[in-house]
Amino acid sequence: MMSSFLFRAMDARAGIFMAILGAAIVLVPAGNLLVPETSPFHVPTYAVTLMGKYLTYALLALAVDLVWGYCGILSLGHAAFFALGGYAMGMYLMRQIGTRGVYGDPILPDFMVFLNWQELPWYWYGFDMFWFAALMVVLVPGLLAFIFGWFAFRSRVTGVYLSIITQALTYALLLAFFRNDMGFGGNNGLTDFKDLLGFDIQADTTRAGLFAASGLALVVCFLICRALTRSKLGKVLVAVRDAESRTRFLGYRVEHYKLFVWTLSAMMAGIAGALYVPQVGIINPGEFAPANSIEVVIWVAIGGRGTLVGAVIGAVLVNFAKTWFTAALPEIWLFALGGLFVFVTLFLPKGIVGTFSQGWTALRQRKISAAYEAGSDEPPTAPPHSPGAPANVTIPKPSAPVSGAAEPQPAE
Amino acid sequence: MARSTSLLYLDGVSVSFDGFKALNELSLTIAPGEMRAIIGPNGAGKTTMMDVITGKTQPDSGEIYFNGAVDLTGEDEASIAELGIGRKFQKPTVFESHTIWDNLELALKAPRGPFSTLFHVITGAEKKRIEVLLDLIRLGGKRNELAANLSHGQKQWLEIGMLLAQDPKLLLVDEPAAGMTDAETAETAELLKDIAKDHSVVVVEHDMVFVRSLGVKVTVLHEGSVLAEGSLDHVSADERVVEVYLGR
Amino acid sequence: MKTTFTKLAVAGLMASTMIGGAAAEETIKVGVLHSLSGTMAISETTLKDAMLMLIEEQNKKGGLLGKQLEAVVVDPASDWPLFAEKARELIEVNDVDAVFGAWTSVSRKSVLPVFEELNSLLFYPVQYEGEESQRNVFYTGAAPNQQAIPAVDYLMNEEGVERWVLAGTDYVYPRTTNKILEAYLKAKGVAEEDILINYTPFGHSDWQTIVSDIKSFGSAGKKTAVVSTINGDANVPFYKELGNAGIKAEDIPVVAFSVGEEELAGLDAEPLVGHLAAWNYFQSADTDINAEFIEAWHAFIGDEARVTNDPMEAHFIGFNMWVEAVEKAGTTDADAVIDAIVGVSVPNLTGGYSTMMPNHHITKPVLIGEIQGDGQFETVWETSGLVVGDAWSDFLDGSKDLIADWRAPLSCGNFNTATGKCGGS
Amino acid sequence: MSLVRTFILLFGLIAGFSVNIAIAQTDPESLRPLVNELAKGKYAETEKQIGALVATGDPAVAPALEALGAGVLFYRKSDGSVFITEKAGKTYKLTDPLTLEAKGEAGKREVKKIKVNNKLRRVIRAALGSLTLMAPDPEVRKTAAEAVFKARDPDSIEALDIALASETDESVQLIMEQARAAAVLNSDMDEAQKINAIETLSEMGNRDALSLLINVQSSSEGVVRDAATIAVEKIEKSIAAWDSAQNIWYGLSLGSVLLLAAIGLAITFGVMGVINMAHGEMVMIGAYTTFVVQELIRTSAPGLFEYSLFIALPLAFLASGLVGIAIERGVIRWLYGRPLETLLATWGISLILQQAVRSIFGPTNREVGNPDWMSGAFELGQMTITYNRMWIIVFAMLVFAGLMLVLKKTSFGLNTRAVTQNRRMAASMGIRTPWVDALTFGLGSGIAGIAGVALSQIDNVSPNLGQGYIIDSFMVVVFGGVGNLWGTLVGAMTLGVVNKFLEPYAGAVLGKIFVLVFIILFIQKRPRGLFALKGRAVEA
Repeated sequence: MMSSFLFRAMDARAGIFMAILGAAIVLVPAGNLLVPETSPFHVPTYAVTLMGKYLTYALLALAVDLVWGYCGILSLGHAAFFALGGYAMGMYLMRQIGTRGVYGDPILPDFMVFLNWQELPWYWYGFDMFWFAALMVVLVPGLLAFIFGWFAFRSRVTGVYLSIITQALTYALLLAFFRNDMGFGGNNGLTDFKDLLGFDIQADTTRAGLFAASGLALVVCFLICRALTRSKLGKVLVAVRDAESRTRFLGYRVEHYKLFVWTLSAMMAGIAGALYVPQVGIINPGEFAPANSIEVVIWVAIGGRGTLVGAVIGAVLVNFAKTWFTAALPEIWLFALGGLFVFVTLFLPKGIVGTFSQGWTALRQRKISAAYEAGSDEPPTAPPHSPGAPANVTIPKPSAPVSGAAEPQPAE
Repeated sequence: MARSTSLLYLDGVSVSFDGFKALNELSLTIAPGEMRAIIGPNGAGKTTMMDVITGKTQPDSGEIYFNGAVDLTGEDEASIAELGIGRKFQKPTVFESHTIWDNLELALKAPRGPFSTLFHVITGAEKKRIEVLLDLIRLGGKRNELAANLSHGQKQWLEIGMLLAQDPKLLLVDEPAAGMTDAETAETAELLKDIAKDHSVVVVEHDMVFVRSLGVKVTVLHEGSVLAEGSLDHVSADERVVEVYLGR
Repeated sequence: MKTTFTKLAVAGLMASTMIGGAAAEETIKVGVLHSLSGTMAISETTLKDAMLMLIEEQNKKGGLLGKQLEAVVVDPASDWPLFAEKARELIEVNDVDAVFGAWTSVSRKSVLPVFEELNSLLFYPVQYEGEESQRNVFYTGAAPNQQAIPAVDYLMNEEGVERWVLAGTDYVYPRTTNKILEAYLKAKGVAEEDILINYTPFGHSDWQTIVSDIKSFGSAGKKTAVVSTINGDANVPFYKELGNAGIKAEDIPVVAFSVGEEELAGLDAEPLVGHLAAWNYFQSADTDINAEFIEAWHAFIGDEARVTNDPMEAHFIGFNMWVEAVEKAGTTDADAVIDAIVGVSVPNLTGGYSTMMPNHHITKPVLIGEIQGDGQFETVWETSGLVVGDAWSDFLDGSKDLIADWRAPLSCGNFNTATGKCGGS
Repeated sequence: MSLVRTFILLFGLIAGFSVNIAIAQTDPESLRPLVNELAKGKYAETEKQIGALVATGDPAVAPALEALGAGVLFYRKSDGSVFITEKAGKTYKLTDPLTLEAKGEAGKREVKKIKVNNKLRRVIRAALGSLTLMAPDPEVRKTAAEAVFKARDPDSIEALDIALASETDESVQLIMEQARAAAVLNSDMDEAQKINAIETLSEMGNRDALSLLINVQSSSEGVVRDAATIAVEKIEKSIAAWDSAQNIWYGLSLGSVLLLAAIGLAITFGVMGVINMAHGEMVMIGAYTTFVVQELIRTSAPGLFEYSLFIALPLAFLASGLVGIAIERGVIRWLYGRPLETLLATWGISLILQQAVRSIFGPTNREVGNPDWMSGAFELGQMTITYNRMWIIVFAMLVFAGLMLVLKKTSFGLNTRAVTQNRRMAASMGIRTPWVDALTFGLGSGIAGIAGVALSQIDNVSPNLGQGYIIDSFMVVVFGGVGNLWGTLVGAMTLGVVNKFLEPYAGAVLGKIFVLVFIILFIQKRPRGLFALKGRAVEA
C-alpha cells in the first residue's frame, strides 16, 4: 500500500522535473569541486550558494503551493514557519561556535555576553545536539501551525480572514523576535556561524554539500506533495478548495484535512528555513516580515498555482530575476520586478506552468480515472506525451470556459 | 407520529438572524421510507430548515432527532452526513475541477479521515458501485469529463448521484428541478421516485407541476412554521395557502 | 524549463559581469553596497551618491596607481541576507578591491563572514555599538566612546542633568549603548531610580504615550535629559510629538546619536531648537575643506538644498585612507592594504586629521551640537583633542579586558589582556 | 524667522513704550556698551553679560535679549557692534537692538552670530520674565510670569509683589501668584509663607507644581515637609485619575490615525473586494501632494502657508483618485472575480509607485510643515491635548461621515452598492458598471490620498510611508468586518484604545504583539469580524 502510495507520485512531468533536479544536484557540486577554476564549466562557489538559496526558496514555495494551490488556504504568514525552522538551525550553529566567539565564552553566544546575560535561557538547552535541533526544525513550526490551525480551522476562519490572521501571526512573531529580551539576538539575529556537523561552513565542500542537501530535500518533499495530491486525500483537498461546504455535507471533516496539510506544509517550510540559514549565514527577524510571505505567494502564482512544479519554477525565476536586477539595474529594478508581477497577472493568469500546460490538468484527471476504471490497480504510468503537447485525446478539448476548471477559485 | 418511530423529528425549532425569525416553532416529522415535498413562498424558511437539519445552522431552541434516538443539535455537518443524511443544494454544487468519476468516488461511502484517504486505493466493489450510479444518473458517457463542463441539469443529476453514493438514509433535496427544461424536469421526477423506493426523501420545490408529478404528501411552510400538510390537492384547497401564495 | 533557466542564469551572470566590467581591463573596481530600496534607502542612498562623487573626484585627480577607479553599485534592498549575497557577488563576480557600504548593524554582521572568507576590505561608515574588530573591516563611524559618553558628560557638566531617560529603538546599537551609558552613569553616582530606559519598535510612529512618560519622569524636581538612540525613521514623528507637546530644550533637552542633518531635513526644526546631537562632524563645521566638500557635493548632486552628514564624512575619510594605503602599498591587494593602512592619517572635514588605529577604528573629534531653526547644528562643545575609537567598551563586563591590534605580531581583534590570549576571555 | 522678528519688534515697541510712561527714562545709548559686550567671549562670559544687562532693570534691553535667545542677534565683525538681524536672501537686514531702527544690510561674511546654548536660553527666559512683568499687553505679562515661575528665583519676589499690586487681569494674577509661590519655596522665608506657597501650588495641581513640591519635600523639614507631602499626594492622586482619561485620548487619537489609514481600504478592499496592496502608496501620494503644495506655497505665496492643508486636500484627493482610476482601468478591471490575483498585481503596482516616488522626490524624508493651528498643545485639566492630534480626530470623523453620506445618500453611492452586490443585475438595469467600478476605486484611493494629507502632519513623508500603514489597515478592515464601514470605525477605535491601554504596562513592542494576538483570537470567536452579516446569505 505504501509503495503504491509513493509510486503514485511518478509520471512524465514529475519524471522530467526530477531528472533535471537530480542532474543539478550532481552536476553543480561536481562543477564546483572537480572542474578546475580555469575551465569554462567551472561553477563558482558564489553560484553554488546562490542556487542553494533558490532551492530552499523553492521548497518554501512548494509548501505554500500545497496549502494554497490544493486546499485553497491562502497563507500570508508562511515565512514565519520558514524563519522558525531557520532559527532552530541557527541556534544549533550558534552553540557550535563554542569558544570561538569573540568573547570566548564556551556556553553563551556573543550577543548574550555583551548584554550581560548570566546564563543560557532554558529554551536554548539541547540545541548543541544536532539531532535535537533537527527535530526542532520540524517540530516547532509544526506545533505552531498545529495549534494555530486547530483553532482557526475549527472556528471556520476562511478566505481573507484567515489570510490576514496568518499575517498577524507572522507580524507578531516579527515583533517578538525583534525584542532583545527574547534571547534570540534581537534585530541582529544569529550570525557568525563556524561549522555544521564538524564541517567548516565556509568550505566549498560544505557549500556544495548544503546545495545537494537542499536539492535532495526539495526532491523528497516534492515526491511527498506529489503523492499526496494524487491520492484520494489530494482529491478531497481540491474538493475543499472548490466547494468547502459540499465537502462537509459529504461527511468529510474539512478542518482535519486542512489541519493535516497545513501542519505538513509548515514543517516543510521549517526544513526550507533550516537549509537556508547555513547557506546565507544569518537568520534575523527580518525573515518574519509579512512582505516576505506575500512574496512567496507571488512566486507560486507566477509559476502556476496548484501545479507544484510551477511553485518551484516561480520561486527560482523570481529570485533569479531579483539577483540579476539588483546588480544590473540597481536604481530602477523595482520597476522591472513590479512590472513583471503585473504582466504575469494580466497575461499569464494561470502562471507559467499553468499557461503552458493549459488543459493538460483536465487530461491527466481523465487519464487517471480511466486507468482506475479500466480495472488496473496500478497507478497510471507515464502517459506518452509531454506537458506541452497533449496527444491521442479522444474527448474533444473543452473550448472556452475551461477557466472554471483549471482556474481554482479562492475559498472566499 | 411519535419520536421513537420517526426517521426525522423536528419539534418547536426556532432560528433567528439579527431579529429576523427564519424558523418559528417549526415542527415536522418524516417517517422511515417516506417521500415528502415541502413548498412555500420565498422566505418561508425552507432552506433554513435544511440548514438546521444538516448542522450548518444551530437552532436557538427546539429538538431535532434522527432515527428516533439521535439528537442532531450540536452535531456538525460532517457527523450528520456520516449518520446518513445527504443534502443537495439549491444551486448545484459539485467539484468542478474533478471529473464525474472523481466526484462520485469522493462521495462513496468509505472512511472519511485524512489518513484513510491518504492511503486509499480504489477497490473493485467501489468501481462497480460508481458504474451503477453513472448509469442511474445517465452520465456514463461523460465519466471522464470535468464536472465544470456539464450542463446545469447534468450537474443537478451528478449531485443527486453523489448523494446516492453516500448511501444515506435520508435525502434532503433542494429544488432539484430549478433551471431545467420540461423534459429534464420529468426525468428528474422519475429519478427521485426511483430513489424513494429505498430511501427517505425530503424535496423542497417551487414547481407545482413537478411536485404534482411526485404525487406525495406535501407540507406548506410559511414564515418559518408549518401552515398546512396533506396531499397537494388538499393543501391547495386550503384558503390560507392560497392567500399566502397569491394574496399579498 | 530547466534549460531556459540555465540559459537565463548564464545570461544573467554574464550580464552582471559585463556591467561590472564594461570599461574592463585597466580599472580598479570599488564596490558600493548601500540599500537603494526598502526601509534603509532613506539613509543609504545618500552614501551611495557620496561614494560616486568621491570616486569621480579621485578619477579627476588621475585615479589610483595610474588606473581609473570604477564604482560597482548594487542594491541589497534593505534585506540583510541579501547584503551577504551581494557582497559575495561584488567580490567574486565583479572582482572589486574594496567595498564601501552597509549601515545597520545587522547588515554589517551579515557581510562580515563573507569579507573574512574572501579576504576583501569593507569600510563601514556609520556610528555603531562597538564590541567588534575584524581584520577585513574598517570602522570609520563612531564607537560609543566617540559619541555617547562625551554627550552624557556634556549634559552632566554643562546642563547639570541629574535624571536620565534612555530612549531607544529595540535593537543592538541602542541596547549596547544604553548598557554602556547605564554603567557609566551609575559609576558617576546616578541612582537607579533616576534612570528610565525605554525601547520602541522600528518605525514607531505613535509617540504620545512615551512623550508623556518623559514629561512625567521629568517632573520629579530634578533636571532631566533624554538620551535618544531612536533609529532614523522613527525620529520624525518623535520630534514632531515632542515639539507639539511643548517639551522645550531648555526644560528637557534631548541628545540624539542617530539624528543628523539628513533626518532634520524631513521636519520643521523650529520647535526643536536647542535639542542636541553628538557626532564627529556637522555640516556647519567652519573649515575650508568642509566648504569645498559641500560645494562639490552640491555640484555633484545638482541640488543646493541637499545636506551633508556624519556618515558621509566617514566615507570621505575612509575612502581617502584607502587611497593613501593603496598608494603606500603600491597594490590593491587586501593583505598589503591591511598592513599599510594602520597609521595612515588623512584630513577630516572638521579641520583636523583622522588616523587609522591598529584596532581598525579611527581617531575623531567629538562634537556636541544644538539644533538650529534651519535644520543645521551649531557646535556648542567639542573635545579638545581627538578621541580614539574603542572597539571594546571598558564599561561592559565581557569586554573590558579585550583589546584589538591588527599589527603583527599580535594580529588579533579580541586579545584578552587578563589571560594574555587571543580569542576572548 | 520673520515671525520671530515681527514679534520682537512689536514686543520691543510695547516694552519701550511702557518704559516711557512707567519708569524714568534712561538714555538708550547708555546701554549700548553693555549690549555690545555681548559680542565678546564664550558662553560663561555671555551669561555674565546678560546678568549685567538685567541688573540695569531697564526693559529697553528686552528686545536684544529676546533676539539673543532666538539666535538672531549678530555682531558686525568690523566694529563689534551688535544688531538684530533678519535673513534676506544672501544678506542680512540689520536692526538696532536698542532703538529698533533699521540699520541697512550686511553680507553673510560681515556679521557673525552670537552663540547661545540651552543654559543661556534659560537665563534669558528668566531675565525677560522679570523685565516684562509690567508690560501693558496681558499676554506678554502672562508669558513673563510663566518664565518667572520656571526660574524660581527668590530675587524676583519683590518684582512679583509690585506687579501683583497693579495686576488687573485675573488669569495673569493667578500665574503671578504661582510664580511667587515657586520663588518663595526656593527662598529662605519663614514657614508660614512657605506653607501658604505650598497651598497655592497644591491648588495649581499640575506636573510643574508636583515637580516643585517634590523638591521641597526632599529639601525641607518639619511642618513644611509635611505640608508638601500632603500636597504631593493630593496632586499625584488627581494626576493618576487624569491619566486614564489621557490614555483614552491617546487611544482615540491612534484609532483615528488607523481609521484614516484604513478607510480608503474599506472601500477598495471591503466594498469592491480588491486586495489592494497599493493602498499604502495612495496614502503616500496624498502626503507627497501636500509636500508639493507646501513647496509651491513657500516659493511663490508664503502668506498662504496656514491654508496649505486646505489647498492640499482636494488636490491630494484628485491625485490619488486619478492614480487609482488609472490602476483600475489599466489593471484591476481585468481581474474582477479573481480577488487573489489583484493581490499580485497591486503588489507589483505598489513596488512601481514606491520606486517612482523615490526616483522623482529622492529617497530621503521630505519636510511637510505644520501650520500654526496644527502646532502646540493646550491643557485640559491635567491632560495635554496637542492640536494636531485633535484636528486629526475631528478630520477622521468628518471623512467618515462624508463617506457614509456619499455611499448612502447619493445616486453614485446607490450605484456602487448595486454593482458590488450584483454586477450583472446592475448592468442589466442600465448602470454603467465600468464607470462605477472606476469611480468607486477612485473614491477609495482619493480618500486614502486625503488621509495622506493628515498623516503627513505626524509622520515621515518618505517612499516608505505607505508600507508602514498597509498591514495595520488590513487588520482594521478585517477586524471590523469586511464590507462594513461602521465595522472599520469601531475596529480602528477599539484597536487604538486597546493598544494605548496596554502600552504603559507592556511597553510599545509587547503591547503591539498583544494587540495582534488579540486580533487572532477575536477572529476565532467571530470568524467574519466585528460587524459580520449573519444568515444564510453569507455562505453560498
